Amino acid sequence: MDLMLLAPEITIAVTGLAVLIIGLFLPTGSKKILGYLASLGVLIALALTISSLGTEALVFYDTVSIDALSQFFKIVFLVVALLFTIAGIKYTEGHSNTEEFFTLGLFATIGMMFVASANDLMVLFVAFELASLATYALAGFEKKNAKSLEAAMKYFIIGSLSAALMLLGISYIYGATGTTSIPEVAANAGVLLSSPIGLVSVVLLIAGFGFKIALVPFHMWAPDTYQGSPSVVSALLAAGSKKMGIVAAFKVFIIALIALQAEWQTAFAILAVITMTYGNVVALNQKSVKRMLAYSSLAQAGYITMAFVVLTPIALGGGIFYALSHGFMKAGAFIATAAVTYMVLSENKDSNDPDHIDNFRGLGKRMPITALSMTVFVFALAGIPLTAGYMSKFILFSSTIQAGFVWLAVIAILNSAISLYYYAKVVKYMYFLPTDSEKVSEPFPYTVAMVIAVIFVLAIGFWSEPFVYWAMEAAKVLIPGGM
Amino acid sequence: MLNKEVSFTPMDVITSVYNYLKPRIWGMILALLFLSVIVVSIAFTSWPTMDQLPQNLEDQSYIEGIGVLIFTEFVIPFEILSIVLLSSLMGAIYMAKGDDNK
Amino acid sequence: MAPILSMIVLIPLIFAALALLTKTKEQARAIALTGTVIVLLLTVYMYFNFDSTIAANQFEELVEWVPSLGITYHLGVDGIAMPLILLNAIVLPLLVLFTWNDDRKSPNKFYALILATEGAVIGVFTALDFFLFYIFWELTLIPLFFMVSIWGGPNKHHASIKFFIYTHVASLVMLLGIFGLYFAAWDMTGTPTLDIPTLISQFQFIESGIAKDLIFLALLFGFIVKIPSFPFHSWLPDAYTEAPTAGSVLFVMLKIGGYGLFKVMLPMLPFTASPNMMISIMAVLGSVSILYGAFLALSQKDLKRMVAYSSVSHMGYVTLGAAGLVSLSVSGAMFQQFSHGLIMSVMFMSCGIINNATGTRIINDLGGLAQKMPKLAVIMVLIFMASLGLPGLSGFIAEVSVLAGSFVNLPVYVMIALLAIVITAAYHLWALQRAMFGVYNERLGTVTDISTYQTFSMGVIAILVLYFGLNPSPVLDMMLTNSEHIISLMAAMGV
Amino acid sequence: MAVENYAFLIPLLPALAFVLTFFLGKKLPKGGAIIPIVAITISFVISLLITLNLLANPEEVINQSYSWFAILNIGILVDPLAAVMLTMVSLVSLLIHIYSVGYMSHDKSPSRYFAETALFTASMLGLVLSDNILQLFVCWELVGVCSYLLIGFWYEKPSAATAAKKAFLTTRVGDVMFLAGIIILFSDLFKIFNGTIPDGIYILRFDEIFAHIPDIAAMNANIFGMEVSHITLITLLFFGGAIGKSGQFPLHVWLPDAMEGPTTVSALIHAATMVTAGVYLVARTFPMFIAAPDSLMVVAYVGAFTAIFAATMGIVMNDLKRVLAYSTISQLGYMMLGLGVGAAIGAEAVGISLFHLINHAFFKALLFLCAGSVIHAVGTHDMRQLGGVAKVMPITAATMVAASLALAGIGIPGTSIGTSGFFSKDAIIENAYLFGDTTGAWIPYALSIVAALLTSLYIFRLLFMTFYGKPRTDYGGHESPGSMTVPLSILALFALFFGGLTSKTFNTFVSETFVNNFVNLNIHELASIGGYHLASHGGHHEPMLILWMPLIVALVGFLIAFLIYGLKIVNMDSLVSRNNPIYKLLYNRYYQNAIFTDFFSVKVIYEGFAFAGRAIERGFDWIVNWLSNLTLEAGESLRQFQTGVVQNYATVVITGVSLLVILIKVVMEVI
Amino acid sequence: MIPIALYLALAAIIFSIGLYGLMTQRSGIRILMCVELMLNAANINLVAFSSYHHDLTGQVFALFSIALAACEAAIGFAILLALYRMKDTISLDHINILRW
Repeated sequence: MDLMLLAPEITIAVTGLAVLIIGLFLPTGSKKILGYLASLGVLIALALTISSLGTEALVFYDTVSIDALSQFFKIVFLVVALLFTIAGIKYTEGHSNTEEFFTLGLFATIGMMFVASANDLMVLFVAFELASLATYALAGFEKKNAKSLEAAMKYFIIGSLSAALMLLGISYIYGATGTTSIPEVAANAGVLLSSPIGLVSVVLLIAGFGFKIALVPFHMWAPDTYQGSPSVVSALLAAGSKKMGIVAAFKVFIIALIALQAEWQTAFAILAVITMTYGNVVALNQKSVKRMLAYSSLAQAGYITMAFVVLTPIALGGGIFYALSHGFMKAGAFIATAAVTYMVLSENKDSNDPDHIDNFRGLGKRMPITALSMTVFVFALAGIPLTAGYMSKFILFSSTIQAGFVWLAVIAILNSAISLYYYAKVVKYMYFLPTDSEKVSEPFPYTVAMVIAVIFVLAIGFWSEPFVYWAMEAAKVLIPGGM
Repeated sequence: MLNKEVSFTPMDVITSVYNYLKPRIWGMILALLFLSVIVVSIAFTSWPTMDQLPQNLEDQSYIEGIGVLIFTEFVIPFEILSIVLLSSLMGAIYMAKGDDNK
Repeated sequence: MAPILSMIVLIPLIFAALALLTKTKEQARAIALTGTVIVLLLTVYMYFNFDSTIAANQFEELVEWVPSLGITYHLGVDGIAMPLILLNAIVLPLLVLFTWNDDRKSPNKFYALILATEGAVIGVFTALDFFLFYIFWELTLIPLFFMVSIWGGPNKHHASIKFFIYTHVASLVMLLGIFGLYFAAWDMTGTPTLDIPTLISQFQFIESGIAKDLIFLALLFGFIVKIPSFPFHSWLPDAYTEAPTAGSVLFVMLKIGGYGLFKVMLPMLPFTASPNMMISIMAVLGSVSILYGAFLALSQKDLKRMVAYSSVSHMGYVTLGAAGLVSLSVSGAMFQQFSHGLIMSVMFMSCGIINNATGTRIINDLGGLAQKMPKLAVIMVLIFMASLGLPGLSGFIAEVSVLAGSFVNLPVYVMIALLAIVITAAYHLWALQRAMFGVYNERLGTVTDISTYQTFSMGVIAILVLYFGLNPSPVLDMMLTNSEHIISLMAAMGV
Repeated sequence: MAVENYAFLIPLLPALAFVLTFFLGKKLPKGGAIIPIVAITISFVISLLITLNLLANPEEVINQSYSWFAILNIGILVDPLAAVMLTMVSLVSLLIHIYSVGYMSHDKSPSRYFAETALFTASMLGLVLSDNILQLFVCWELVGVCSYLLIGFWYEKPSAATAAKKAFLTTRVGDVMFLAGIIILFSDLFKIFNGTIPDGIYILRFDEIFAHIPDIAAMNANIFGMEVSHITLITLLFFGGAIGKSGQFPLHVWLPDAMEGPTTVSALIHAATMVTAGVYLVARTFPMFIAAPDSLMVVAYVGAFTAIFAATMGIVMNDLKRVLAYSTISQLGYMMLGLGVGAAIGAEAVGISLFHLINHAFFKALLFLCAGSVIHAVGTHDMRQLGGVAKVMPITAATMVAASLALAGIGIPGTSIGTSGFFSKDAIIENAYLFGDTTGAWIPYALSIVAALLTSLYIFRLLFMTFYGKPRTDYGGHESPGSMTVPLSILALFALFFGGLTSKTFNTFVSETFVNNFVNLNIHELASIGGYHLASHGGHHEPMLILWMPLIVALVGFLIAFLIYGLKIVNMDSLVSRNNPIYKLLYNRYYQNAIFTDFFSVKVIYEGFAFAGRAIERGFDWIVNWLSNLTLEAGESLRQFQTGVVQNYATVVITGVSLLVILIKVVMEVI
Repeated sequence: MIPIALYLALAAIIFSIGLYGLMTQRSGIRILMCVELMLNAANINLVAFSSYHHDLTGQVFALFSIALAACEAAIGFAILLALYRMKDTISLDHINILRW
């Protein structure tokens, strides 16, 4: 039955509702259970998704497609959601609005999951908006915190703008093809190809997705929002909703608008280079770790975007694989920052910059597990071997060379080298700079979330075969025939 | 106040126009740029549309058809929309409500 | 048969993790010593079962890893790698003994990093799959980065980050070259593989000359920076100087650049589109490094910095010898790596001792130390003589093989290198004279001679330097077998 | 006779003695001197036996080769040339060791001294025994390093440490040339064999080298536009090595400073080991030189010039050991001259030169040991403070006189009466005449005659100033102990009579080196490769004056010295003053120190080149830092782009969209 | 009959007005209104295409997007309200703690 194929989404929705309703009846002190409930729901959904790996189906009047690509990204989103809910247990501790936090997070996840399996532009747009709207409120979750509010405001305004741009683009595509179904758009792309409106809609859609992926120049909100939002939410944004942008772009450009390949390849080539360079260069001088991670996230987005330029099955597989790795690395890094922020705030409630890099001084002594995990994450982001980041770069960059884009690979490699500077700076602060403060106990849920992320970062780096295999399977959805 | 003599010199007009435009000029230029890009593209596109509107007005806007579509082909977006509404409701209430400790 | 190579690679890494868990200096050093000695025993066992008359890889281990990308876990040693593994296996236990009584903060991390470096470096030497090779290659960076950053000198942060990023850039460029090779072979054979021997043998079939040259140059750049060779050496003086003594010794053990040159570059060299240009590049870099490093060493005031530059000079022989393309020069260059590792480790140990004892490394501030430290003086004189290429010590064998062999094909470059010999002698003797001889500088306070542990570890290496200087065959034979194999391949291709 | 089976022990025993003395010497009486003495005695006995055997059976050359590494070998070659050297080196070294027991009895670390001298002797013996050029180079370098250790023996003296360094570095310049020669030779032979060398053939062995002289001579190198035959190039480079080791001009500067070590070390360096190595190298590879007449010409000129150049400085020095040091340089010049004249007389030149080398070893060792004896007793080596030492130290004085006579070359031409030095030096000067006669190059001969005059002058000046007259200062001296005087006496006997006894047989014996079973070379063919013919023997009759000339100038020299320093009739005060530019020039040793050390090594190399290197290095550093700073600054300025105002963000997005459309349009049009 | 391009041009003009407002206005309320303007401009497009294609999909889409616009307005005003509580202003160009 069709609904069975949507079991993961339904599970998440039901969990979200359950959390919301149960939360209404619980006193503030015992709302911790909601976090466990949410995590449990995500775990079940994850299990359902994994168990259904390999199924292929087009359901609900061909508006939803279950295939390797959507399954893969669903797993990415669910894993990020899992990290989010686990870390959220600690973050919402003592908070009276725990149920909103988890429900919004879970609903955002549903949006992302539907984007991954959308086979119709309407589904895609609505799901996209779901993921956006739910996270606007999450970004401003700390209502008393001017930074959090400002982050939400910027996120919201730029988000609305890009939604409008995207809608405009979709309307033109609809006008030119007479349909919103992704395969049919591809089949009727003649007008788009022959008219200037094709280019305009491509750019408008790039602006829409680029907002989520945080491509320069549509990235402007990202550093501010990642910095201002609660770290756990930043993790969801950077690791989850960014991937949603990528999968949407995969679907729309590579499947629907393959006829306009030349246009968007050029666009992505320009944007990839600008994005990775800008992200890395600006990240060099950041003092706020979260802002630094935000810029690094830009850079990583730039790398993933290379897949659109190269457009070989391996490159796409590499891009998809990179998205998975990046989910773990970035989510882990933000959660580690959340742990540090928590530690700083519990020592000094009025601390203005809890994520300032000075607070990472001597972290190796103060919070050994957090520091070690953070080291793994930043080294993975930098692409040090035996981590997921290295494996991803290996596949993606190597395929770039294969396709003959040597210049692009060189730029990416140089960027990768620059990035080492600011990643190593974090390690330097954590291990080499002295501190007077003492060892503190590390918040357990954060630790669990970080350890899960570390395990996956290392596992993907070390035992990559299954992950690579599934990423390549997913890439075959985009370009049938495969390698 | 009413009796105050109000007089404009041409310079005042220019100044006030200038002052009005100064912070907005870039916005205008960019909006016009965007507009021209879009309009040019629209103009140079041969839209694959019907030659004329349907004779029957009901074919233009057909509520029953829309309803059927919503509950068949576009049931999934519709369902998602329900979640969107719920979450924006929650979000808006959460953001808008005052300090619950008070 | 037991997977002896995996054991040699993994045991240091496992012991590194164990060392990290210890609490006291005593436990940490005991673990470090145990780990390194086990590796030494295994290596010695392997050495005696090694057939030095064949050039093929031996003790091979092959396990599928990521089949969809052609990544395998493929280990093996040949005559190029074996001596370098032996070098590491010999020096590392002695290094642990050398640091036996040192007091430093977090000794557990210290010994863990030593062990980790050993595992990573041996990993590079044994890897027969480019993926694995690159993993170990990068893995060598991290412990050394920590080593410099934690226990380094006053300028450690600058030095460590410079070293880290500089060599990382080089590694990435090398990685680009690997990618190029990987996909070129993939396109030709239809199956992905990262197996080093396979890829090297596929290189000649690449059609595009530009592609071949680019791949070659990218790989060459990666290796040259690690060696390091002029003009890509500027990370070295800072890193070597700021590193703690053990760190400097570990840096010296890092012979992966030259190893790559022999293992990867030379078999590919004749098939590049313009082999003569490549040879010239290598020869110029090698000979200029020799001369330039010597001059720079001569002008240094800091003893350790001088030794660091002398290392640049000495490693120039490796590049030059590789470019010589005569079995004698190539094997000489390989032997130079081995010999340089032995010599330089004692040089750095001496610098460390002097710095610890007197609190300064500025040569002019020292003086007459031989009177207070006779044992150190004896070892230092021997090692300095070895370093300046005195016959009867290992450095000479390497230098004369390189120079004589390379002259056949590269007379002009060898003449440039010869100019450096006098300079090399000059700075060594100048440093010896100012630091060790002459009137004792009373401002240095009371100075005591080296401890028994230090004497033992430096003495053993010094004796090995002497032994291999008199009888290089135990390691040179296998190098010769391999270099003759490389040269015969070229001859067979009519190059 | 099985003695050849023990030939390898000749260098090995002293080497073993080095190890034993080094580690055990401190625990033994007299610093374990007994170990090297016994070892060298055995070496001497074996050498002597081999020499005697060779004298009887010249074809029984000992040659044993073993593979060393790659295509190179180690091996032993004892032919007449080597045998003579071995015997001399081991004998002189033995006597010096015995002498040292007394001389070094007050030193604080005699064991180190004996260990190092044992190694020194071992290296020299190994050098002589080598059957291939590389092994010779190895020992050559070891000799150098031992001299470094011994000259710097009193390392706490800054002057000693400096002198040691200077000796090592200066000879190193020569060594590099030697090494370059070996490398070129290797590469030539490698090419001759086409890169594939059959098993069992060691291409750097002397017999292989000599066998391929014609092939090497056929190769030409183009150096700065000049066509030079490889054989000339190689031999010149070898001679460059010899210049360094044997203290020829211009690399002689280290030798006078080398007396900073104990006097016995000076004796060892100046007489038996080290400095003779250069001469031996040229002698060893003499067939190559014969094929390269240009090189021989250079050898002759450099030798003759060095002979007179050093002698001029010898006459003004006031330091006992320094005079002897310049005398050594001067005499080495004679030996080189003796080799250089080979362009006229062929392989016999080796015999002539080596004869002088042996004789010189005896009398120069004697001279130094006597000087050492004086210094040991008196405590100063400034001649101006000495005088009348003969009264206190009769045995020393007597032996010194014998040595001086030998050095000055007193003897009657045409007979067997004369000191050792007379026979050998006379032969060199005569052959220099023959050389001039054959080739028309008379300058070497002229220089050698003048140098003979100066030699006589400075040695008798020394003798008179030190041993005769009245003591100029109040020094308390006494005759040295038996362990010192006995070697002196033995050496004196050799200095006086060795030359006379062996002058007939020696030359024949040594000249057989290149024509026996081991290497059987046709010297005339080699000469024709070089493009000339050897002077036929016996056809020439030197005028009587030429035969007597050396003796005459020696006597004149004696007379002048006697007049000035013995009888003090002639007052030299006006000449010997700082106002006299010539005296000043000589006294300051031609300002070599200023030129070589201060200007060349310090200014040019250390300050000039090294400074340039530092500047380049800063340039590289600057580039790296500039790149990193540039990136960081770019980051800093790009940050400002993110203003924090949300309207600006929207502006950027919209601009981005519009521009991207236009940009892509443009890019796609262009492509 | 009216060519579709005119509808499209109208939508484009309205959209551009929205953009202009977004770039120049200070007040958060006005900016929100501009966003609504832009979304509705897109809706004009959708409906126009729907008519000219004789296809109801565009109208369904427009309906959905109207709903979404409402949601956006709701959450947008809520955020502005929260901001106003804290800062006593809804002039967005003064809210720039987060920058660089």
